[in-house]
Amino acid sequence: MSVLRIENLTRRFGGLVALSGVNLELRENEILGLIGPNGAGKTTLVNVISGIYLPNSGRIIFDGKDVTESPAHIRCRLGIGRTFQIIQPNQNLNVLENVMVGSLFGQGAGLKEARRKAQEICQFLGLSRIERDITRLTVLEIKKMEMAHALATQPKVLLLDEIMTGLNIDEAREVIELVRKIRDQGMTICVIEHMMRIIKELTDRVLVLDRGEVIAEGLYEEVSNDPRVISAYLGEEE
Amino acid sequence: MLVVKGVDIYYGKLQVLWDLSLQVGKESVGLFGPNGAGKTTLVNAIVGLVKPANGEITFGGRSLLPLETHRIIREGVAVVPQERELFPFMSVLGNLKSGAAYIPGARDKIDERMRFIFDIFPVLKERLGQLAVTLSGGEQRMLAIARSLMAGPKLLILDEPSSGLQPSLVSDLFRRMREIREKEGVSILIAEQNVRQCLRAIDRGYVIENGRVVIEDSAEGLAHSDHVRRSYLGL
Amino acid sequence: MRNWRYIVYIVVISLAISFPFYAGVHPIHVATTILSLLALALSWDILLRGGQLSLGVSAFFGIGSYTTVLTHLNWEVSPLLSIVLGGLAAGVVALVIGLAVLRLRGLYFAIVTLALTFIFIVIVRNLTDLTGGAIGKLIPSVIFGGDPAMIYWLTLAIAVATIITSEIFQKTRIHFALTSIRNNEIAAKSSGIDIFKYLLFAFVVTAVIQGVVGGVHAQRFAFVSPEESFSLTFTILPLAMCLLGGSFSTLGSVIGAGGLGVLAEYLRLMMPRGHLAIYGLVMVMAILLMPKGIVGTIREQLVRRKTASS
Amino acid sequence: MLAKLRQRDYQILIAFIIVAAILAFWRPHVLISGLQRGSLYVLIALPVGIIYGILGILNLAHGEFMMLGAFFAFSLVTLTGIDPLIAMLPAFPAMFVVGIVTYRLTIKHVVRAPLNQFLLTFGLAVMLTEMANLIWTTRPRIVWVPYAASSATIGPITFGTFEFVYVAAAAIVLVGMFLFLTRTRAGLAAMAVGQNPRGAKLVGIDVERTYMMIFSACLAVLGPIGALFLIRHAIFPGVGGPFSLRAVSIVAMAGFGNLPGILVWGIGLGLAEAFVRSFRGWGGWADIIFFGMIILVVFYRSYQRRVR
Amino acid sequence: MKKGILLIAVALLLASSLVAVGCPRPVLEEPPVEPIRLGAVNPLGDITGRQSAQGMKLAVAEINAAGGILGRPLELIVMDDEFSPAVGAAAIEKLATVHEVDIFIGGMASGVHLAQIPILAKHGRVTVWIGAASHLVEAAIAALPDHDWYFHLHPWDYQQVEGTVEGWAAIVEKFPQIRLDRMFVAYEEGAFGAAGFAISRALFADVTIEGESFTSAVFGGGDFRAVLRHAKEFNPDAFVWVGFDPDALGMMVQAKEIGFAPPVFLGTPPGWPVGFGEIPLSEAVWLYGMWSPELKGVSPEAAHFWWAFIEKFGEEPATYFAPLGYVNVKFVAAGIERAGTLERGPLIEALREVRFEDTAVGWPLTIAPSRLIRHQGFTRQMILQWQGGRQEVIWPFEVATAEPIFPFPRWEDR
Repeated sequence: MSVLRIENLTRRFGGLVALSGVNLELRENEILGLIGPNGAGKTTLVNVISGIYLPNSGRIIFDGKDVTESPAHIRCRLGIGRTFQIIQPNQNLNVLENVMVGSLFGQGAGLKEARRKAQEICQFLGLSRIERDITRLTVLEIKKMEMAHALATQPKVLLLDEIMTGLNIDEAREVIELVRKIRDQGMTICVIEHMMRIIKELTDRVLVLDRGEVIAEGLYEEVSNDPRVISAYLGEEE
Repeated sequence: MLVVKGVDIYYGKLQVLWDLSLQVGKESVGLFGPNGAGKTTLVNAIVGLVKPANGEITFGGRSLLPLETHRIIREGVAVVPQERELFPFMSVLGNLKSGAAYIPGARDKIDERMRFIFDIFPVLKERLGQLAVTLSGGEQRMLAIARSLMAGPKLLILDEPSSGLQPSLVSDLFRRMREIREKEGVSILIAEQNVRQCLRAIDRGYVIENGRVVIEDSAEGLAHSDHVRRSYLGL
Repeated sequence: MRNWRYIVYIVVISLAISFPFYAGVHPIHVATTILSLLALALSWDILLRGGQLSLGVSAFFGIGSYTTVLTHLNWEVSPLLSIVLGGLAAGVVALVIGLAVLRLRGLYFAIVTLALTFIFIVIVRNLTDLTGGAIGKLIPSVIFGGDPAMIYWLTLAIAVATIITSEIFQKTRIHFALTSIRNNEIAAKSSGIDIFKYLLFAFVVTAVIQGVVGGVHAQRFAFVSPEESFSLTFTILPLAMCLLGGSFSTLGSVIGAGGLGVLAEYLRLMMPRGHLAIYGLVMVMAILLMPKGIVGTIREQLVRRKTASS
Repeated sequence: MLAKLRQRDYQILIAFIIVAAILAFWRPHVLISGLQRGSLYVLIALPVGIIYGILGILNLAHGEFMMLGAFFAFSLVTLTGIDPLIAMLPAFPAMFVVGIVTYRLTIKHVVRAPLNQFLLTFGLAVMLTEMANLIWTTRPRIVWVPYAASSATIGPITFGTFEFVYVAAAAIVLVGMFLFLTRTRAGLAAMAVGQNPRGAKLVGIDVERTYMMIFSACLAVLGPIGALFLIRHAIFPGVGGPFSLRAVSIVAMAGFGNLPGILVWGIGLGLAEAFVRSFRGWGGWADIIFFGMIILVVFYRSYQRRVR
Repeated sequence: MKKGILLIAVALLLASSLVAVGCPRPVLEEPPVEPIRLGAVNPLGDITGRQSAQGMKLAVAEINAAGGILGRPLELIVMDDEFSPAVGAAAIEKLATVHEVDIFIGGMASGVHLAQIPILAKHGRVTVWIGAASHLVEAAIAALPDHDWYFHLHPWDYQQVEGTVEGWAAIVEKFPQIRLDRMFVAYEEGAFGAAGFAISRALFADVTIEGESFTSAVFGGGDFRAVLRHAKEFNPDAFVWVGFDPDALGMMVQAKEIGFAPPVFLGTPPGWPVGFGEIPLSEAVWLYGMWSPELKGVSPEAAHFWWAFIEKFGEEPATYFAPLGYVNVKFVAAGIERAGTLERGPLIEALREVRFEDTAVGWPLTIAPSRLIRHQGFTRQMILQWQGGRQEVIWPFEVATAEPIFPFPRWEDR
């Protein structure tokens, strides 16, 4: 059963083809790893799925509905949640309020309800000191807050864009555990990473992008032995 | 050459470097540590973007603390920051020239330096007229290193040179650093998370954690250190 | 401790309401002007909270003024109703042009809203039959027969309504929407915020306020002319008041308007000629010494003290 | 980007030449006065564009500084009896000093703080105007030189020739700035600072000093421009205000940071205004052309950006 | 940062000392006994308002030196209106309630005055106004239930034009070579120009009038070439421009450029740039005015004012508002003297009867009804011509100081 299906998606920026004919299927309650070298189009794909960019051609079917032309905020409300690679938390709000924004607008909750939900989610992710000023957070806390914010929109599908970058091994482990925990709540997750190790540990299935095209798909073990992937990812053998 | 001695640095109330000391002679030195350990802060302190509360930083016997950043650079310290800090709408040539144009000793030797750089990074020669913003991530990193080499520095500091690069490029990059060290005789300080790859390029290294030096050892020693393995190599 | 706050509110409000009973007529006049500038400053700030810097306050002010005067003259609408109509007209115009200009950002938005002001001036000046052209139009009688206390209360009501609007904007979901938009639009979109809807809403609401203030101004002085009604003063003065007091807060504009208004009055008294130079100097100094405005600076100090003690 | 001609600019240039050719036959005086007036706009807008491109400051007091330059030239002319054209020479260093002082006291503290510079430069504008008012009063001042009203006749049309000085000056300033930015070390530094101040520090550029020099140089240019302005216009404290507004509008229209764009749109607006005015009875609508064009161009730009 | 603050502080000091030097002492003269208070509102940042206030000060000083009126000294309180209706209105309120002035005087811009009228009406104190010429102001005053307390000395805009119609008729009759059948009016696009054009068009009944607006140099305009070209094509007997002082130079220079020299070249700015008479292009340019410095040759009162003003302030009166301000106070003083009291009824009655054969502006002054209001002072303006750098009076012939130069000399002959 697929929650999100992408058919033949193409997106160009001027002359540059960032995505060309990408097909992708997210199955219910799985963790999909989306990997690829720098400039492969991973973040562009996330942006097209979440509606920041409209595709030049192709279709995006979410939950049985065609959302190809829907604006970003509508997709969020339908249930596509995401995090950002470069997190720019709202400096004028504290941690809890930042998370509240998600439930306020993602699910249209009232202020009180949003606050309660945000508290719940923060607790779920182990985010304490929620009245804190944003500027004094650690990297891990910021990452958690970003995830909490996305979760607060109550998504069916969660797109995590390089959520591990900048974390040390122990912290990354903690986040990996959290992602698993989130999945156990019944969510479908797509993890974008370029660190193979994390993908290996975390995901059920892997999709490899290179120069805007899907070059491999399958279990980590299969994909990681695919010669196309190896040469794309690790460079041509010298 | 570069001596950092007992440096404390605060961001507001928060202390990020604690009594930190290290030295770089005529050698390549690695500076390792997880994210948030204080590597970038130390680099910024050396080039004068952050001022320490206590301690001393000297270069060739001269204190760098009273100098502004551009003065420090003119003293012969070149830095390749993590964000590269290129001039996006300037051509590759313009970027390279800017590396030498404001350094008293280097501005007359632009052609000579340029030849040296094309030797190490031949790809830049092909891209000479292109705007920096149109280069790929790896090419931009090379340009940033090349630009700092244009100054003919005595000390080259690289901050996280591998970040954002695909693995195949990273090993290539460190190979070139070795080459630069040998050809130029320049001292190098590399702040890096990626210990394993970097060890090839350095003679000696420091590991810092939470703003303190915890290990100082040769490259060989670091490669076999259990502590390093445990916390960074993920083994 | 919470109640203590409400006591302050009540005292301030009752002092403001009873102002005409203990103050002379001149202070009432000055206060009326300050209050209307306060409403403009606050309305400007409300839009700024969504990251949009408008230089078109004068445009909506002028539209409000003209609508008020023209409906009052041509259809004999009662003065109060005509002021309401002025606000509505400004709102409608904001709705229409907002659909287009709110696609712009930053300085482009600022420049276009400023350019629109001038376009309105040219149109009003050239549609002589309707607007009286460059000479303008006159109303035969002033609202409330020119009773300064009544005009003061009317203006006070508008200012208080603006303050309440501003507080509503600060305390409800709109606050979260606008701050998020100001912070990062892409992230805001992905949180489910309909950026355009919220910006348009803020734009229209603030335009209505500006239109109403313009309407009262026209009724208070009983005439409109392109130079007076669309004067850039009504953009720049509120802007300065808001920034000096501290942007992104209700209190900031209130303090800024009060402070700058009283200062202007005081300077005028001290040196009949040349006080405007000092006025400019004060603006420059304030920006250099208190870049976050009075409220912002005080708040920063408080935070610093709090973190120092903890 | 900065001072770089792109293909689209060439297309605009060709369109321009075609329009000019049509005007030359149909309404030659529109071409002449539009060109002259447009060049004045370009002259005043160019430094605004440079300051914005490099310091990130939109100087709302620009016209007021030109007023100051013009009053300086005026004082020199009336005190010493020299020709205003000669007064251009000392006006340059004088305004340079004004630039340095202004930068050190004020601008330095608001570089790249968008909201505050708005208010700061506006406060400066008020201050300059009112101080000039205290010193010289609001009475307009004029100087008279016979060549200000010189004219030429070609075929059926007679036209003023002095304002071609504006055209020449605009060309000189533009070419000079272009050469400065691309050929000199200081110019390269300015470009570097404009694109990435932090990066500029890291290659050994004294960013503070570059900011100061660029700001002061842009004000210094206003000295001679003020002197040229003085020859044809009466000056008074409020004379600069409208030009601040126009300059900022033109810079916005050109796209922030695009110097050739300032040339194109400055002259384009001059021509458009002259064109509307050339129809008897429609002069009152000329301003709508100016501001209407600004709105259209800004919309076109933002539309383009979105498509890309 | 510390250093920056210090620098700023120094700048502040310098600036404030500059301001202190630049601004006159507060216009208050300490009285020994209960004085008669006159409250004036003027735009002090502008030369017109400033010199008008100086003219008033001069008159007050002279009257007080002669022992005051009814044994009481005059006290003059001047407030700035900054050309802003809100500020101007508040100033009236302040003069009425805080300073408790007995009589209001002064004035300048019509826009400001429109905002002041309701407040003046509310207080109903005697008001003698020397500015605000717009017929809108007259309509606003006439609409009041009672306006007996209001005296307007400045001619209304339509009266000014009526005066010129009358004057031109007289000039054409006396100098048959001068013709005035076709007139081109270039007017600035704001209220001042638009009203001037509309009224001219209505009142010059026998003249073919064409008009076109331009943007005044005050508002960043100053390019008159298109208007002048259209005027030249029209080939008028008289070219009239209705604009502001800074437009004067541009008009002349740009007309010369295209060789446009109509038989009558006339400008109607409120004042002229410093040194305008000295440029050769000014020769034989006609102008309208309430007053001319040359009147000191024909009017003893104007001569007295001229020299007293220079002696007191060290500068020449540059605008007719200087003598008008002087007349303003003199007129009020004469009224009070005549009434022997400050009571409203008798004072209004007395002011109505005041009669000056000669005033500082060179005209006789009597009060008579205008089209809409009961108490109007001056009703005419003079027709003048720049000759040899001086503003010579051509009409009315009784105070004429020179014969007209006609036709307008060719540009090349200057």
